Amino acid sequence: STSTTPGETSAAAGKTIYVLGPTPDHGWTAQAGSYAEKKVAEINAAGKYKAEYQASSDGEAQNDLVQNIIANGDAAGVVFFALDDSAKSGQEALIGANIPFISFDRIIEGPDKSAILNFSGDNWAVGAGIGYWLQKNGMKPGDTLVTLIGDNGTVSSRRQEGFEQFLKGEKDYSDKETGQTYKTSQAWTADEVSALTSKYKVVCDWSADAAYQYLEQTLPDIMKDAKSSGGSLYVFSMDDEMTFGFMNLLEGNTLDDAAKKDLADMKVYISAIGGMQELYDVMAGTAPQSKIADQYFDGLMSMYFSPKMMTTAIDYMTQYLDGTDWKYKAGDGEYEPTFIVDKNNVSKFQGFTGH
Amino acid sequence: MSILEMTGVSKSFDGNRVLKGVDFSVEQGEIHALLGENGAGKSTLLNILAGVIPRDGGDVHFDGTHYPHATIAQMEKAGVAFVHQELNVVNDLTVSENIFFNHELTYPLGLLRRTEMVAETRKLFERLGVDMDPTRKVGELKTSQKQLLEICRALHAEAKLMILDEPTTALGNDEIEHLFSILRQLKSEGRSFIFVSHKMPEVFQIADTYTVLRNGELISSGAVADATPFSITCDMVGEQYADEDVYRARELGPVVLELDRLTSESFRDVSLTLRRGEVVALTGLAGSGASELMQALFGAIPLLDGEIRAHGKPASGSIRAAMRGGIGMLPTNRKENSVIPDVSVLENLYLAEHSLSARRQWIHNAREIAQYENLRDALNIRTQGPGVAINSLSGGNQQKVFLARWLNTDADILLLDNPTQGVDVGAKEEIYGLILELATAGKTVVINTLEIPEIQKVSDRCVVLYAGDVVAVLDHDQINERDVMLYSTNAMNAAKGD
Amino acid sequence: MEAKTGNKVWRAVSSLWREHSYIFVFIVILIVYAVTIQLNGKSFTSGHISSILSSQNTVIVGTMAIGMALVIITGQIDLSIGSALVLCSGVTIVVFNMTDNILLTVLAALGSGLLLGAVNGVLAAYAKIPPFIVTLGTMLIYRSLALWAVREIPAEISGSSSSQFAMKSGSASYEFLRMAFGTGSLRIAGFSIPYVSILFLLCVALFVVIAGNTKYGKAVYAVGSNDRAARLAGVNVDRIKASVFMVTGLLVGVASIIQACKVGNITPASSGRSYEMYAIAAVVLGGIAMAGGRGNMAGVLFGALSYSAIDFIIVSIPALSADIQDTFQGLVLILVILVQTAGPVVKERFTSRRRRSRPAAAAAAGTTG
Amino acid sequence: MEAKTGNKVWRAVSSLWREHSYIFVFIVILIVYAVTIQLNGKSFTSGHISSILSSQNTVIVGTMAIGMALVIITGQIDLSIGSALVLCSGVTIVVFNMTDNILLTVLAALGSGLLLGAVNGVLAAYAKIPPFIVTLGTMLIYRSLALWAVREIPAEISGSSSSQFAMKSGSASYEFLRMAFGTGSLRIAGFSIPYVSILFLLCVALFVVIAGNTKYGKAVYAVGSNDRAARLAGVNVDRIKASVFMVTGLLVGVASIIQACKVGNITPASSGRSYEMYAIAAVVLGGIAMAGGRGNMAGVLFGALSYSAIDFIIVSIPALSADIQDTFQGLVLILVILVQTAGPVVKERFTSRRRRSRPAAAAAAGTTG
Ligand SMILES: Nc1ncnc2c1ncn2[C@@H]1O[C@H](COP(=O)(O)OP(=O)(O)OP(=O)(O)O)[C@@H](O)[C@H]1O
Ligand SMILES: Nc1ncnc2c1ncn2[C@@H]1O[C@H](COP(=O)(O)OP(=O)(O)OP(=O)(O)O)[C@@H](O)[C@H]1O
Ligand SMILES: [Mg+2]
Ligand SMILES: [Mg+2]
Repeated sequence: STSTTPGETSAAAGKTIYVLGPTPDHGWTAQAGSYAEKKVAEINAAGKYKAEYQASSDGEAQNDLVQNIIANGDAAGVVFFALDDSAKSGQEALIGANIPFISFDRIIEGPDKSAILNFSGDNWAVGAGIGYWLQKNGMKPGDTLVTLIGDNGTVSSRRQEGFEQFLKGEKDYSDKETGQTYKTSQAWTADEVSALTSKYKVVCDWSADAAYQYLEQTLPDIMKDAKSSGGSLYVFSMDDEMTFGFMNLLEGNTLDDAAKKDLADMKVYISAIGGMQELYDVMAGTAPQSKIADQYFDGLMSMYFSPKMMTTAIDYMTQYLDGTDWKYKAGDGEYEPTFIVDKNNVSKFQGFTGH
Repeated sequence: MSILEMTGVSKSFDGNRVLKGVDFSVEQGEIHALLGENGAGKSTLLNILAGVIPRDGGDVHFDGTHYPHATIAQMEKAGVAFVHQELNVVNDLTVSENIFFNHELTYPLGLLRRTEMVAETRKLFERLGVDMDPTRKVGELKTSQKQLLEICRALHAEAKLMILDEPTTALGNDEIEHLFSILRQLKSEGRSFIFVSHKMPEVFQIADTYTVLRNGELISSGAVADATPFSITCDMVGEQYADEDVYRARELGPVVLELDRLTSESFRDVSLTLRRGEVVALTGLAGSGASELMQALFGAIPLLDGEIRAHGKPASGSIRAAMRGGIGMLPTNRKENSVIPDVSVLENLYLAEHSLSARRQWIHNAREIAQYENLRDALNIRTQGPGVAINSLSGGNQQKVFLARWLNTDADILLLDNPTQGVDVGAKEEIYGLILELATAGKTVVINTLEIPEIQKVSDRCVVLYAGDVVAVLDHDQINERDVMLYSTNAMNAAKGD
Repeated sequence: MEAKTGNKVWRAVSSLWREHSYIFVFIVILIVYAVTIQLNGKSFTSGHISSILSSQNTVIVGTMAIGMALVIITGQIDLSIGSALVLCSGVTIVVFNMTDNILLTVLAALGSGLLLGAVNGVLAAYAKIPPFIVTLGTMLIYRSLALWAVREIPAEISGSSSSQFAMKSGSASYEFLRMAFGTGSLRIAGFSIPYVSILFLLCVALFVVIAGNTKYGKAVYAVGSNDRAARLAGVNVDRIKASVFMVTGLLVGVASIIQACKVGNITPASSGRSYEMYAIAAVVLGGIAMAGGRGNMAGVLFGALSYSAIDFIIVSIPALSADIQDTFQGLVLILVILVQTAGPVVKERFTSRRRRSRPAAAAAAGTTG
Repeated sequence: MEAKTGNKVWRAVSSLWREHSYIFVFIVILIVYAVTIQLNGKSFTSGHISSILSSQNTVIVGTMAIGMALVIITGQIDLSIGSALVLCSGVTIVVFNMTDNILLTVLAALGSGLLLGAVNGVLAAYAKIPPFIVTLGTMLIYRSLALWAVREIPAEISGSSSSQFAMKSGSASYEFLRMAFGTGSLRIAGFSIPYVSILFLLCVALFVVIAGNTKYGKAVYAVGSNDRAARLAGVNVDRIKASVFMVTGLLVGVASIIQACKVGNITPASSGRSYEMYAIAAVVLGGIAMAGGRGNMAGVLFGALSYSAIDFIIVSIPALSADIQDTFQGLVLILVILVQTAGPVVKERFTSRRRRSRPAAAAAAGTTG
């Protein structure tokens, strides 16, 4: 573990806080990167520390940046948003060089024991939250579910795992807003879960376009199935973007009037994950697309999973360097609270914007 | 009245003077033959006339206008059409699209008048007696049809002056006959022609006047009626070649190469036996099949029938089989077939040896340089070192490098296709000496060439091909310019027939 | 006599196969799609066909693939189209949001597309940088400019606060572009064709005409087939090489209009990724040779449809996990091209054997130059 | 006389520039990097150089770029290397986890790399499918197989439960591979060179020798320069064309070993993406011509180092927002190549019109046999 202890580092003043994060890639991580850049500018303006945001496109490249940071010899600390587990050897190198780091979002086993803090959102929890919400809205074995997958990476697979584990009763969902913990109301069998999730699924690369395309093509089939399986349609969308893809489709004339009427008559529940202000506006009824959502969706929710937590992570680092209020010891974890945002509580939250 | 007047035209390539103040004129309504050896400067002169390349000096007046800086487009507009020596068709377009290429008929919106063009092509072909489907892709045509197509394209332009640079190399006799009747008719309509050919009977059949170039200089000009094939040939060849005689009769060894009824698409039923130490010349005009025969011996093009035996063992099928049988070939068309433009002289030199000895992969640089120096001295190659780019060598020296490429493989049967291509007169003599030296040392050499003095100088026997048939096999003593020229243009047989 | 007729039929069939194999390919793929649907217990309807017709891969990628086809026919390549689409759609949407004027929006789309294409064309044709490198560079540049712009531009103008360009709704021109045109369909005899698909079809038709029926088209083929011959016939080869990039740029502009009208927004970080590969795949599936000089522009239509249909087949096989889908995509791509390249090779073998069996005739037929 | 000497010097300098411009390019880039570091108030140390030497772009992409260089020298292209790296590293790690045997692990890496390369080579050289299409297809296939495998294989064997392949720690061979070799450095005179960088340098040296001092190497250049002439000199052109893909596969195997030892794991979904583009960029920055036939293998070393350094420069300019970084990358790429291609073009212009018309003249003078 690191020998650096908080407060000891008045020597840290004037040194640099490095923030490692993604190049603009897809919605959520890109926003996290933007928040980091903004926060870095604030720290530089404040003047006590210097700060640099260093972007890369994968974990291997982050390893290289670590080498570079060590060579620079001026690191006070690193906020490490690992893009994949390949960044492990970079974190190991930081440990070797005695540079304190906060592991953000992706916690890598091994180095996590030496990180001054492991701070993340919980991808399994958001999956479980959606499982809970859909079940609450009547989803039962044999129903029709559409899964809009982000990509083939671990983020999506964890959300998928959390979703399935909740339904099977292997995992609970605890809502950080209400403080309540929920169990599945009926433990599904593995077969029931796979029958639910295997039929309509598509990898959208986190984009609205891909969800639009897929639904444009398959929605008639999906609706036919949904009609014959009880008249409800559930959509497990892993990101706000893809949920917008569905709304974009419904906004246009691609579906004929009969189909639109069928859909409006059907019970439709759709999820999202993220915290885009635009989606919150839709829920709040102030966006142009609110009309669409009201007309077709019986329920629309988004799991709060804001990229703003990046700002919080950097705040933790300055707190640590200042040596004030530091209550964690190396290897501790801290999870950003996860909860359901829908039209009932949306007024309490501020979403993120791309600026 | 002269439709074309070129005066004092000169041109150099890299300091090499190819045209030395040539005067050349063509009268309206005549067919003017432009004659000369390979490399005499005919194509260069015509390329200058048509604006393909700029000239260094001299004037061009066409149809009463002076063209100080002619471009292709300008000359085309002025009424010059050009059938280039090599094919320039677009294989992926159809026949009629090629005929009209860059001169398409269009409606106001720029749309093509497709059916009209096809119909006009059909009419053109009918008039010219050509049997070709205007809607076919040119890539599917035979070479002779492609050449006909090029001619038709030029004829269709209805130009005032048509340049035909060796237009008949791929054509059959009937086609040539037909072409001539068309030319005669167009001539009677007042059109003019420049006609380049190495086939003497054609010249006497069709041309009204002639001009002979040699080494970029005007040698003679006049009416065909006042000349004889022999006099023109003498003008073309000049005197200097007959002078030195490096040939010596030698004792020949056992048979090393047997060709048994070889047939391909370009030649048929060729049977020959070659002995150790023998030098045999193949000759024949382009299209005679001589070059293809050589390529077939080397396995570079497929045989349809027959068998090749080297040292008593079959050696046909592939280039590698031929090479393992001790055969090496210096191909014609150096630029396309021999030059590896991006690598050094040494690497160019060693390529064939490397592919033969690929079992031992390591290159011993010092050993190769020593061998390079041997060959350089033996062939008197002038370079600035083994590491320089091949393209920095003059053409003749490049040619010697490729000759060295094959000497370096220890091949004992050397096929030399046009070995003195681009080689200047002095260096030619050196190569002739070398060929005879090699033969004396026991190598068998087959050369394919159009240059008769070359044949006379080195060969023990001369095999003359015409249109794929062996028409004569002449012993050294029987080889003379006139006879070889007459056989290879089939004038001898024509004369016999008449 | 008989042999001659047989020959003719053989030639006609083999030429149809060679020249239009993409149609057969599409039909086979469509049949496979229909069978897949039926096997899943659904019925294959005209709706499935119209969803192929209107998919993103057809209308957006397909439109740009028309330009890619021209670029490939001249023996070049353009890797930047996906990024150009993003940047160009951004400009289009911003101009719309600022002016609310349809004509200006269309002009902005076409103008910015043309500009982006001209950059590629000038660098490749006149500065002689290999097209692969030029467009690899501009692929990075165009997308990154769009990313940068979307965060710099105020949300009222970009139309969204979340890193995307979005059309601002509410006005009559929005209603027209998005509702009437972008997502509307023409209904004929129970079959509905989206207007954007009609626009795509018109583009294909236009370029079938341009490629096949204008001087310019002939020059494009000639440059790719034999640029020396083209030069000797007086064609300005550099200009043609640059122009195909500019045409591609214009078509990227058209695709941007479609994107704006059909989807209403674009996300610089994710939209249009790998579209260059999809477009190349569509071009190659359309029977256009990577080596240049050959291919029918109508092939792009079938190539794009085939590519969309392959996509749909893959997602409609429930047994195929998402992970393995790309394997199928890759295999199908290689297989289809193998069939198309194998055709001529097999034919070559076949005819050379036939020729070999009649050497005398062949020899008599004469000689090569 | 004087003019002649001047000419000679001019020729020598211009030839050095033409043949080894990649060295100048690298030096300039390195200087820019040092200046950037200093301007940010840090000091440029040997650590910065060793971090360039050991970066992923240098050791992994660089190793594969050696193969890419051979492929490009023969006039082909390989888009599949990034995906092949992922699949091959997966195999390597799985074999390690199952056997805990270093020799078997190395053999598995090289063997699987060779196999993946052979697939590309056979399809491109013998089935005559354009290399662009073959490797576009295998790019999809190889990655997707890795994705599929990582989810199918039990976690004890893949070494991780989270969709990646990871070396299982604990054994002595793990300690050796990861700790001693993969992340260790050789320290000489205060300067430390990572062992993996030494492996990369050895590969470069090996291929400098192979390309320059073996008959195989000479044949590779000959095929790319004029394959017709190469064939007529007895070179088996198809075999050479296939072999460079196999060599690339072997080098992907070496890169997989480095990945396993240096990083310890690989994520099929994200690792190795765009590596084909980085490798092409390194090759081109190394002065190897996209058109084939020309270039020095040592250039790959400098090209890879230059590319890594450009990356580092870009992240070390704080004023450059992450969005706009790619713009700089693209611009630098185009500019560097422009400088390299512009040299000859300017010289061409400079030495008068006469030369420009030479290709046409040569064409017209060409033989018909
Ligand atoms: N592009 C060129 N570069 C250098 N030299 C050239 C070039 N073209 C022609 N030459 C030279 O010009 C001379 C004349 O060539 P030209 O093609 O005019 O001969 P020709 O009389 O047409 O011969 P042939 O009968 O073979 O067609 C040749 O000796 C050749 O060396
Ligand atoms: N790049 C070049 N440099 C120098 N000389 C050249 C070059 N290219 C061609 N030549 C020369 O141009 C002349 C004409 O070329 P060409 O290839 O037509 O000759 P050829 O093959 O002997 O003629 P033919 O086709 O009548 O047999 C030859 O003397 C040839 O050596
Ligand atoms: Mg000539
Ligand atoms: Mg000639």
